[in-house]
Amino acid sequence: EVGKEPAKRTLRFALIPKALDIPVFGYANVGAQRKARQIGGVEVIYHGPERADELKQKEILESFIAQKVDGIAISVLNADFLTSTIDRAIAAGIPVVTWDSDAPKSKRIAFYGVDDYKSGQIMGEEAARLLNGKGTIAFLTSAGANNLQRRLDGAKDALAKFPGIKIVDTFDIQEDSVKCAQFIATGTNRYPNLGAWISVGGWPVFTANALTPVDPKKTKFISFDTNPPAPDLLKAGKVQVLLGQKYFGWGSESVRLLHEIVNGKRPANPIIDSGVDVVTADNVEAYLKMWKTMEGGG
Amino acid sequence: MALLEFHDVHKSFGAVRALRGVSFAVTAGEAHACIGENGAGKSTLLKILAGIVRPDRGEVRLNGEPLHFNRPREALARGIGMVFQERLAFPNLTVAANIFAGREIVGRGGRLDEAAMRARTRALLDDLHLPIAPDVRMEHVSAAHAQLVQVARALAFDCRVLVLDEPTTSLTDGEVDQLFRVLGKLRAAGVTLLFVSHRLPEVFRLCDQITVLRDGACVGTFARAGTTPDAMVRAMVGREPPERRARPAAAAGAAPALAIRRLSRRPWFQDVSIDVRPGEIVGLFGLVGSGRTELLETVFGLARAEAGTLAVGGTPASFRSAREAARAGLAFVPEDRQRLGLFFNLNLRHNLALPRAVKRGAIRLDEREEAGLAQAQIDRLSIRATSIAQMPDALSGGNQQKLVVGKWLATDPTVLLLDEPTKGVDVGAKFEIHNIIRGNAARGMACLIVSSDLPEVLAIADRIVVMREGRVRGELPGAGATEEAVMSLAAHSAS
Amino acid sequence: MKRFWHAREFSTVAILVAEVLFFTWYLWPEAGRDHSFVTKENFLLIFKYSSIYGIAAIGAAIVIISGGVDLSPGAVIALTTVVTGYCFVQLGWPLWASASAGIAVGALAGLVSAWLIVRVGLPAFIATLGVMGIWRGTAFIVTQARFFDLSAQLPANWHVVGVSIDWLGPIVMIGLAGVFQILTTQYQWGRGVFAVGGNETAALFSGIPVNRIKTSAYVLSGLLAAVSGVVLAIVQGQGKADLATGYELDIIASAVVGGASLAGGRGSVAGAVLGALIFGVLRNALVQIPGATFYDRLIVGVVVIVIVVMDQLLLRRQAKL
Amino acid sequence: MKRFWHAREFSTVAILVAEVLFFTWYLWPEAGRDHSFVTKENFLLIFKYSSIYGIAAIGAAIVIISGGVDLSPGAVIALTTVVTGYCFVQLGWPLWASASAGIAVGALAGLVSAWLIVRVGLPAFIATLGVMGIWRGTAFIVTQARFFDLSAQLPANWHVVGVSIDWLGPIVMIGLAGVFQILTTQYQWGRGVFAVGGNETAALFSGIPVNRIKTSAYVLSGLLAAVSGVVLAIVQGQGKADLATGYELDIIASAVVGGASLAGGRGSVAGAVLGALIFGVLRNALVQIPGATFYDRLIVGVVVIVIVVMDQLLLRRQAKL
Ligand SMILES: Nc1ncnc2c1ncn2[C@@H]1O[C@H](COP(=O)(O)OP(=O)(O)OP(=O)(O)O)[C@@H](O)[C@H]1O
Ligand SMILES: Nc1ncnc2c1ncn2[C@@H]1O[C@H](COP(=O)(O)OP(=O)(O)OP(=O)(O)O)[C@@H](O)[C@H]1O
Ligand SMILES: [Mg+2]
Ligand SMILES: [Mg+2]
Repeated sequence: EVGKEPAKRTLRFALIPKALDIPVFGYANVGAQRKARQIGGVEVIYHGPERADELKQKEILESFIAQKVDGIAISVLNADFLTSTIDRAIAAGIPVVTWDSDAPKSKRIAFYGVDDYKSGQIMGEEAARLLNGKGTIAFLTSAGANNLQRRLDGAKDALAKFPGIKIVDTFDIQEDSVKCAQFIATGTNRYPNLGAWISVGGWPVFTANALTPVDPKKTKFISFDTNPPAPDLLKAGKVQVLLGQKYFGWGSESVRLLHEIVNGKRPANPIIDSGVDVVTADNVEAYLKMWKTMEGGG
Repeated sequence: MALLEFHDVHKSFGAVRALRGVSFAVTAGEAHACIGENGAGKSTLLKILAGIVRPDRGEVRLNGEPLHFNRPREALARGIGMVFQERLAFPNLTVAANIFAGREIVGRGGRLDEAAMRARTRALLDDLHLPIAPDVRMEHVSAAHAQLVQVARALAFDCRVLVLDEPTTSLTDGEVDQLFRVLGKLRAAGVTLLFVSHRLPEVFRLCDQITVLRDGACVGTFARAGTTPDAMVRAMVGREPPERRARPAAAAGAAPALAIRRLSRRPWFQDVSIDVRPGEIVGLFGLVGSGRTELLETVFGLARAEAGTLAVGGTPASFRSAREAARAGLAFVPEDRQRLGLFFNLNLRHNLALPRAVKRGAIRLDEREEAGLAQAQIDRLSIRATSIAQMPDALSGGNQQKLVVGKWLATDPTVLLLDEPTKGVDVGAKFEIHNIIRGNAARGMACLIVSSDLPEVLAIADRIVVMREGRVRGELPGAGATEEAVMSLAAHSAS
Repeated sequence: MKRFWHAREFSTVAILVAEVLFFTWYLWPEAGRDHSFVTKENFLLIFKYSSIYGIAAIGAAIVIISGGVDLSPGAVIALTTVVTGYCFVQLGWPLWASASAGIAVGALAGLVSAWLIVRVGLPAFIATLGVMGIWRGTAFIVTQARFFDLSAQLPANWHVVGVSIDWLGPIVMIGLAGVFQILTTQYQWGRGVFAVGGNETAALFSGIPVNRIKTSAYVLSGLLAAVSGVVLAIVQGQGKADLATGYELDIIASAVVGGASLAGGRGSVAGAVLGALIFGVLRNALVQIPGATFYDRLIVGVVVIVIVVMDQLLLRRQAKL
Repeated sequence: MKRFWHAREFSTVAILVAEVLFFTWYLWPEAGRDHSFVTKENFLLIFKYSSIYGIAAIGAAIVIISGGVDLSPGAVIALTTVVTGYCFVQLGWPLWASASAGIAVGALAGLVSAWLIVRVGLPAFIATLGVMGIWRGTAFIVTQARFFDLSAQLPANWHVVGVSIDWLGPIVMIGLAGVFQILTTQYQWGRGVFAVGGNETAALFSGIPVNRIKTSAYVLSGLLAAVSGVVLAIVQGQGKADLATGYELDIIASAVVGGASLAGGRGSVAGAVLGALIFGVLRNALVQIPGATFYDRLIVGVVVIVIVVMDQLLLRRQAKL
């Protein structure tokens, strides 16, 4: 029954990020609004919790269900937490797609993005490659956020295959990018010969200052997220590998999918793998060019 | 036989030895007074009886059996009712709730029986002739009325021993009469009274036995019949009371230092005109609720007048704050030392130095100068304190009062406004304060003194202005004025 | 009737009603859509989420009236969901047993605060601030930054005697509010709480068991936070250490908006629950306003201030009546 | 000397020293490695990050002594980083101008709190809670949840007159602490702050300009929070709306650990800074203990309580001396 009636009046789609204070989600909104304008007759309501608070995210999701929007695109903070609610939305005839972070057990119609666990694995493998399979590694994460936990699991499982690699510590920055910078500085004092840092979130690469204490000759740095100023840090040699996702695509693809679904066209395969951008010194220039067009609205 | 026995009671607060072996007995059914200088240890003794302070040594016996209270509850349970010297009200609760706090009347299933409590409160208030409703919140009850509510608290429960620590400090004879009438009824009912006051006339009027404390030790117990007020004063002070300082009468013709003209602030006072000439001491008398406090507060810039004018030293003035008033040479010793007078987080030195710094508009503070000033006031008023670094809450009630007087005298004001300045101050100290006021007056200070203690007013004032229901009802020369004459102007029945 | 107009809660009710009417008007749907704000479903939603704050706010109000403050409810809520989840999922206890365990832990948490404040004599603010860290930290250690998923073992869309489990929170909140409103206003214990908050020395001298009353206040605060934690764990189906982060301030704000004064001696349990609803309505309505998301914090901040100001004006009004 | 032993700050100093000694011992390196805790770099690091809390804690202490409380510093810090970032990055102003703009906004924020509390007569807790939402919200609106990257335009490892910019925070903190320690203890203004906090009515009756003093306290609190915001913007190289979230509690805790009493009338500016350092040392040391950051919340919670208890014991000691 989903999406039977043809859309006459403007369609109201809800775009729910994990949190507002995570910069990358802003680009999803940009992409979504742009796509909405292209399609026409679509209004995108971007609303999320201020911080990664799954209870507030659920309240927002339920509220959108209660107001019977025409479609919901959500980046799920905590899959098990939202599964039943997503199913309620579907039952209520509201199409739901997930982006960036999926709720695989739910009845959501489609997912656009990459699995956090998988991208975590890639980080681990890249680290191992940079260290030639032996050395010490320290992780930066923020305890409580499930997507980060799954990236962490992925990376650690990947590294488990390399007996030469030892994980010295996993730091919980408690959603505080200042603490993150402090941990990097203090950690560098504590572990002068550290092989590599792996940050499963973008906190350290959103400012040049956080990485000042790290000596690239001694210690490699791998981080999630590729939005400015991260690529500049990579060019400056402070960072060796950045993992990027399709930030704009999160929004534009979600809107496209919802619009098609409302008009009765379900995607052939519910899992639409956006792929990750593994940005290194080799491809950073190309990536920046692509970014410009994306942000500029090509 | 002795109903109540204090036996070799000792108590020290750090260095201060408040009580050093007090022993005396109170026989059943009698009214027993306990008097002594400020800091003699009276309140401490009573607090021990009430189970609030633990004695270091010695014991209190009720019907011969020793009491080992460690909770006020137990004292109450044993039928010992207490009116404390400190104001202990719950500003957020109604008068009725205040009176029954801790011992509420409960009905079925432990629910509060508000109706019963309200009715009982009504009765008590009527009995004390208190014109306040049981349902008004305590924060809206005036200072003096609040004190009588404290008494009502103690009366609300039929106790065998009723202890009153300076219950009359802000009451006028009118209220005192009502209070004593009620106490008389209690005695008739066989209740034993233990009464602390610095007003010897009241003591002699109420009590048959008088125990005198000095420096935390018991001087002796005297039968009223066999003694005189002067003898009691000597016993308390341990020396002859200081001489009443003589001084020249104020220059008759001089321009008023303070001229109040048709000042009004409803509902508290209307159309009040008073002149105080340099060197003159004007007593402002009236029953509680006559609006004297409000008048002084308004003069001192703490409240706006609706109408009327002020002139200080001939120049018109209207103060928008106490600061401006102080700078113009005024000083105001408020009625309620705990709430309006003292900073319990600042030591004696800082308390005493503050108003003068304000008056002088000081920027940087000179510790040494402050210390000198503080010590001077402490000596001048013979405040009983271990050092100028002591905190006010370590002082006895009367000494706290002296502190408030001292901090304002330190500003050498040209106009001194006093609201119940000797409230809770012992006879000797009262004398000293009077002498200081006279001394400053002799040097040209004008003084307007509100007191509910009529003998005091008669003793110190050159001129007595009487207020009733917010209006000036008359004026009498200090010399030759009689209590009857003043009361007839102040009392509601008159005119 | 007259009593209602004079009740302390009146102004809070008035504000809540005004708020609902405003959004009913503001969110009036364009032609062809039905109203998305005034629907039974949406009001249930508001109650469901407000109850998480509201139940804890009852305890907060009691503590504040007694002259204290409790910063730990957020952490206690999280710890309770974790304990309940641990017992239910890990140990396989029946739900009632797991819930009881959670509530017991909450009461214990309250007892610890009470002990630090009453016996050790720490200031309430700092004691409960420390305790807040301790419980939140414990929750993280128990979960190892993961979570317990109760929902898997709980019936899908669960109805108890024909009522959806979503009603659990609202029902518990209203029930407890009623009970404690009566206890605080019509029983000696409640009078004692007000007395202690109004003037502790006087209370002591009056023979009121000050320590016992203060202890009861903090234990209740922990207990009620735990209840809201259990409701959260059951209705939302998870035990997780970072739940309710920072809610302590929202909970205190609810109590204050409901008339509680942090100076002590003033406040109302019913008011606190109404305060929680005022914020609940606001959160719910803001989601329905496109582009409001970045303005959330700003608006909530403004509303807190406006409400308290209005409240004061209304009170002056009343005083005049 | 004697004065030092009797100084209110003595016990706080003692605790800080004890803490440093403990971690020096606990983190003693195994043979062959040199010490990672007692090194110049590490102490600089501790000071650098403590200063963000410490500078704001000076203002918090002043407000608390005056009998109030300010929950907005965290938000003001964030707003200041955003404003500074906006002027510096977006408008291309010189750094000094951008910083001044940030500080001006902070002072303005303080003025708003002061107005609400002094003129409108709101309770400090609720007024600053609302204001906190307003400034955090404003920061979000300005950034649209993005951030300004100052670091790109700032010199890489920046030295001013030969001193690394890392010293900025510590120097500012110590300088301001000195100034305000003197102002609060040796000047009439400071005496007024204590008097107002101790007994507001008595202060009024003593001719102290109560309103002016309270206003000055909140303005200073906003101003000092803004200063630490500017420091943060430079240290972190970001203007971001979610920076310093929840710091208000850490900042107040620093002041309280440093001897301030939320009942008002008691406290010390120097103590507040020492309190911030006590927490700074702790955070730094925990990073050096593998796995400890997960126990961070728990440990900090315990430490807060332990310190305040120790502090009280030491004070009793002193009293006896
Ligand atoms: N809490 C306390 N700490 C330290 N010293 C105290 C304390 N309470 C009383 N004192 C001291 O004990 C002595 C007796 O005090 P107390 O209040 O019993 O005197 P008092 O006879 O009631 O005087 P007054 O007539 O002024 O009320 C005084 O020197 C006072 O300074
Ligand atoms: N805070 C208050 N709120 C309402 N009414 C008050 C307040 N304070 C005093 N009043 C009333 O104002 C009148 C004057 O009060 P007050 O008792 O101060 O007069 P007074 O002449 O100074 O008497 P005294 O100084 O002996 O107490 C009284 O009717 C009193 O009930
Ligand atoms: Mg006494
Ligand atoms: Mg008076």
